[in-house]
Amino acid sequence: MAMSKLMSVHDAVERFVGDGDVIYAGYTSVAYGLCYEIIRQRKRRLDIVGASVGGQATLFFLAGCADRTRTGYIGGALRPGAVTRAMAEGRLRYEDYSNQAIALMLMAGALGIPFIPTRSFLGTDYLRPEYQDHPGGFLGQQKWAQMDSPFDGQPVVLLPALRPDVAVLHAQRADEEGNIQMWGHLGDARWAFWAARKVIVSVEEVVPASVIRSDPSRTVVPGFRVSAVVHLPFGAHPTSIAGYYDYDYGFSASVMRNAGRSQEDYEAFAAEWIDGVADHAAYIEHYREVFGQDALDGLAASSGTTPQDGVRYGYAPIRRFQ
Amino acid sequence: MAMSKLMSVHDAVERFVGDGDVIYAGYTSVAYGLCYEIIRQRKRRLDIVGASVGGQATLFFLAGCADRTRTGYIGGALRPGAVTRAMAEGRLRYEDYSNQAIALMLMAGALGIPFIPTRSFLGTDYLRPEYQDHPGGFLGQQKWAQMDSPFDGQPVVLLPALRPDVAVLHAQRADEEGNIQMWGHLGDARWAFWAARKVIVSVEEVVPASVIRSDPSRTVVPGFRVSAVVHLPFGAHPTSIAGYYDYDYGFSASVMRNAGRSQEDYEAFAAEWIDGVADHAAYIEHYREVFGQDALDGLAASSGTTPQDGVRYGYAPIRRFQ
Amino acid sequence: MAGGYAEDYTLAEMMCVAAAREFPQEGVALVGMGLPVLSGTLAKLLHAPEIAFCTEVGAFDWQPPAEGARAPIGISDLILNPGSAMVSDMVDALGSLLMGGNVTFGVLQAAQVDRLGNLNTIALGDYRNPERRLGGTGGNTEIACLAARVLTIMPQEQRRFVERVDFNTSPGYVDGPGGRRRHGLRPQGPNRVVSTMGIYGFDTADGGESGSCELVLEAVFPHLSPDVVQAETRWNLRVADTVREIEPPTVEEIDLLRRLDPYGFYLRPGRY
Amino acid sequence: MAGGYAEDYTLAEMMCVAAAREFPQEGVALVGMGLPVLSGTLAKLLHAPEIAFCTEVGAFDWQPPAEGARAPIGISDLILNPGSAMVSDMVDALGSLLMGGNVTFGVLQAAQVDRLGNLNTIALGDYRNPERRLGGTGGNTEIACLAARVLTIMPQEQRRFVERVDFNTSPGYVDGPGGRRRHGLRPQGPNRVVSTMGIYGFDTADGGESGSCELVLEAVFPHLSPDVVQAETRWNLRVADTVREIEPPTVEEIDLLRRLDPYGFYLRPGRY
Repeated sequence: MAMSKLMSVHDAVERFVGDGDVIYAGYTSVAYGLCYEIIRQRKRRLDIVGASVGGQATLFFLAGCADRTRTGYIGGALRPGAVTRAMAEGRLRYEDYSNQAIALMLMAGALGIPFIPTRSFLGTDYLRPEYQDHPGGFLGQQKWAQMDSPFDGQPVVLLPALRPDVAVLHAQRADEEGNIQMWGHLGDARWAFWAARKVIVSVEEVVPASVIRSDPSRTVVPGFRVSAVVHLPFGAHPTSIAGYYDYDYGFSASVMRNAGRSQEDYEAFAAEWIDGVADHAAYIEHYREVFGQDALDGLAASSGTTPQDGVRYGYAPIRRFQ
Repeated sequence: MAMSKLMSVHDAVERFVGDGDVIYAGYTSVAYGLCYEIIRQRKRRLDIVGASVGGQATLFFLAGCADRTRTGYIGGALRPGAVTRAMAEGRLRYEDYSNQAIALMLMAGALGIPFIPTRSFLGTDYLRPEYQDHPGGFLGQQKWAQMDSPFDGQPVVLLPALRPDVAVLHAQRADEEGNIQMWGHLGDARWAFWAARKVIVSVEEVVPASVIRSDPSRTVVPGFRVSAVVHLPFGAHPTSIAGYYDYDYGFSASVMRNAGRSQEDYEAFAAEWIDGVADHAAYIEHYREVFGQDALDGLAASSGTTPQDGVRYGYAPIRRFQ
Repeated sequence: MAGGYAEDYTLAEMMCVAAAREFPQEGVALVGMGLPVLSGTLAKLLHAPEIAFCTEVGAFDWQPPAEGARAPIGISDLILNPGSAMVSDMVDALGSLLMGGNVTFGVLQAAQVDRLGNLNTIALGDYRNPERRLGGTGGNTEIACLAARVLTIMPQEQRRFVERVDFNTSPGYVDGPGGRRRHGLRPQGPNRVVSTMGIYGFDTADGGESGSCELVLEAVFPHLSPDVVQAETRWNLRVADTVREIEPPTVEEIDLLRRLDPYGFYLRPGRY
Repeated sequence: MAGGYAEDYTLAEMMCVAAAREFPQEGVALVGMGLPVLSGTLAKLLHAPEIAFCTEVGAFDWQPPAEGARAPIGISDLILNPGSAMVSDMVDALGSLLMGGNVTFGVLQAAQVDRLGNLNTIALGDYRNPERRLGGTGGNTEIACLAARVLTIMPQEQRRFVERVDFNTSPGYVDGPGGRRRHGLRPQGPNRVVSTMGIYGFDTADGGESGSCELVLEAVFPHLSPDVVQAETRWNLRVADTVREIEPPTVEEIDLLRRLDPYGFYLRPGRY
């Protein structure tokens, strides 16, 4: 049995996230618990990447933790006001890609290849030289390239590989060695696990290795690629995770949304929900105090189905044959 | 509910496999039942592709069904004698790639991109011009290309996308709509399902759609990409399939192996095990007659584990929030 | 038609109903977030039960639940898990599915559409110094580039229906006949646009090679005339020789549409 | 050492035992088919329990079963499923794992090895008109190109240990110092070769940039001398200043090795 990778949210972020890092911070089930901790620890000059970057990215920008982003979409739970002002004023540098482009760039990063072609973007204004060198950007000619395929002569766009320094993800479960199992929508997470140099995963449940190894086809990345596992129930709140809890539309609309309106609104939110609580357990406890246990219980993913599986593995015992 | 795609092995091969087709014919759990039927129907001029092509490819060559191949490995259960003679005599044209190369080429085919780069093959003799135009080949300059990455200037090999006309696969289970579920080693199958223009899948079990849709993360390809589903227990025999039966080393060594020694040996094998039986059910029945039910029972994948899963899906019911 | 026509409905609701009716009976739909998934859920339940409803993060062939159905909110709504034939990831969905050429019907919305069906999802004004910066294109660009057909859902407003998009994030017919081919894109169509006032086709019979490739107003919503539509359009609209009046929404359509949006995410009053 | 040394064993068995002892205590091994998986299973059970044992079709960090363990036969042996931390596919294994730079230790066998550690898995003689055509390279080429270190297992025979491989399918140090860099490959090493007679390192301290990059005989099996090894080698062997004699196989090693090959697939008499 390899060394346990279980640690606290504080230690995981302190040890594995550095100033100036390129951070993949999730898409479908966002590791908010880890993201809040990155803000608490005042990491600086981060570059936030992902197919789409949601509310967590806006929080990073407003907290002064991030000053760059490469993504297909900036948005999600928070109003865009403060972020778009930061972009206009040059405080937030950005390179616009698309969901597909970032997913492919993470795949190329995972595969260790320098680029991957796509036939998307052809015919768009993105490829115009005056926009590739736009004043808000930071990649210039490294953003992408164009060529004709040597096999059929057709034009393609070459997207550069993306290897984040750290991927910060939330998953259903892991064992202590860091073998991660997920199901439901994976978004761009499957390739981010392999593309990033360091991987920090918060999970709803830590299970024995025997559970993982009894169904190895559910594993999305082996433990040797994972730097830290953090046991963090409700670690994706206010986003959802299949089998555990649904998106918290109420919190999102009534509390989080306005945090993106202005710097002042952000400060008020952070004072209560990030810096005002010691860690994610305290955040959830504060949620209980404000909204009640019923509100938390109401998020349970209770409609729908349980697998009617009958899945088996196994092999034939050693036997004789002619 | 869409139209059922269930049909007999005869009809699936007759309707969806044509002379001259490029055929992906599996790697880990080989769809032998479908492959035998392709031989029974005397399909011609096939090009057999796959990361590795095993005994089924040798049978295709010896049966006169295939005259080309692109693969990383030709081998498996059968002795190589007859095949290497066919290669030397120009009756079998071949392009040598590698397991990784073919897997990536199928991925590129699935993704609809014209090529994918790799940093493998650099420093090998494969890339020497005199071998790219070798007399046994048939792709010439379309086999691959070299370039320097526009991002880092490093050399890469560009592998062309591979889109088989037909993929012939064996899986654990499907519903009538053709939604396919697999677990265990997938080899290069995951991408072949998407790369091929037509997909024929034989399965151990046909299950209700509700079983598939209760655990959609186990599905490897949606039904709308599948042309035919054939219910074919032991359809991968003599290879294995997780959860059902292990590799039949006895049959492989005592019966199949010698079929590759010479054309005469092949004919004897085919007369008994391919053309001598009406279909795969008859093949298994003949196996029972020759080796006994105990031999078949002995293949059962009975050692090992059943998932200790606890996997759940679901979502929150419609509720009120502020 | 059970229940008769609805009497009380908004133009935004009519737009969603009309869009739902545009879904074909077969094939594979890649349905974008926002009004597309709302219309798509309605279509799946009422008009196009056989179409495979797919999303860009990896739900394939989703069947909405028989009871308590609602439209997904956001790209990874858990309601998309049970009932899907397959749930996987974005490389499968935007890669193998879309890039691989399997999407027969893409459904989009955007901030602007122009005369040639190009869309803008990124910025109003000059991209380098925009009047208004938007969230970004998400999966819009690739669906516009790579789907065999595209349906765009877009409120009819002067600021949205513009002569030329401020920034072409999502190609329709690019710069006119042959534009897609010249830029390395495959032909596309028949494309459609459904607005809060009417339904458009395009003046091209071959996916953008010939014809003017411009939007053509083919049908208007009940009680509206092409003049009203023109007033909310920034260019001189092409209008079909005979402009159909669209069948009003039924009580069943409107009731279900409202049940599919229980939180008012999509159609709360004043949104469109 | 429980049980003492084995007295009755073949050189092929000694080769597998010696190879198993070469497995490092940590890191990620990508273990090729044939003698590599046999040696790797032995290593995993006896010498290197912490190493992550991975295969090219998609078993990650396989733990052989506590009872009834045997070496996998063929690339997708079902015994690789239960006990693995992850089982997926070849793009994950040869792509994300290997190309992504995660393999610290690759284990190979081949038909020929040459003075510079290059391997040949495809054909003897001229590739275009071979004396003997082999099955093909499988995953050998990419492991040789991309693993951080490589261990090659290869019976010591004149036809296998050749001055220059007939066809370089799997680069060691290619054409000498700097060869890997010149061809766009990363440095690699320390590499090892284990034969039926001895163990080799390479004359390079920096993964192929300096030194002669040739095989260097560092150790011989019990009762053998470097002269015997030279007699089964086609070039003038470099020999280390002091050549170690390898510790004989233990009873435990040989007993377990034989139990791991219950069908004699790997080491049936006369195979090597």
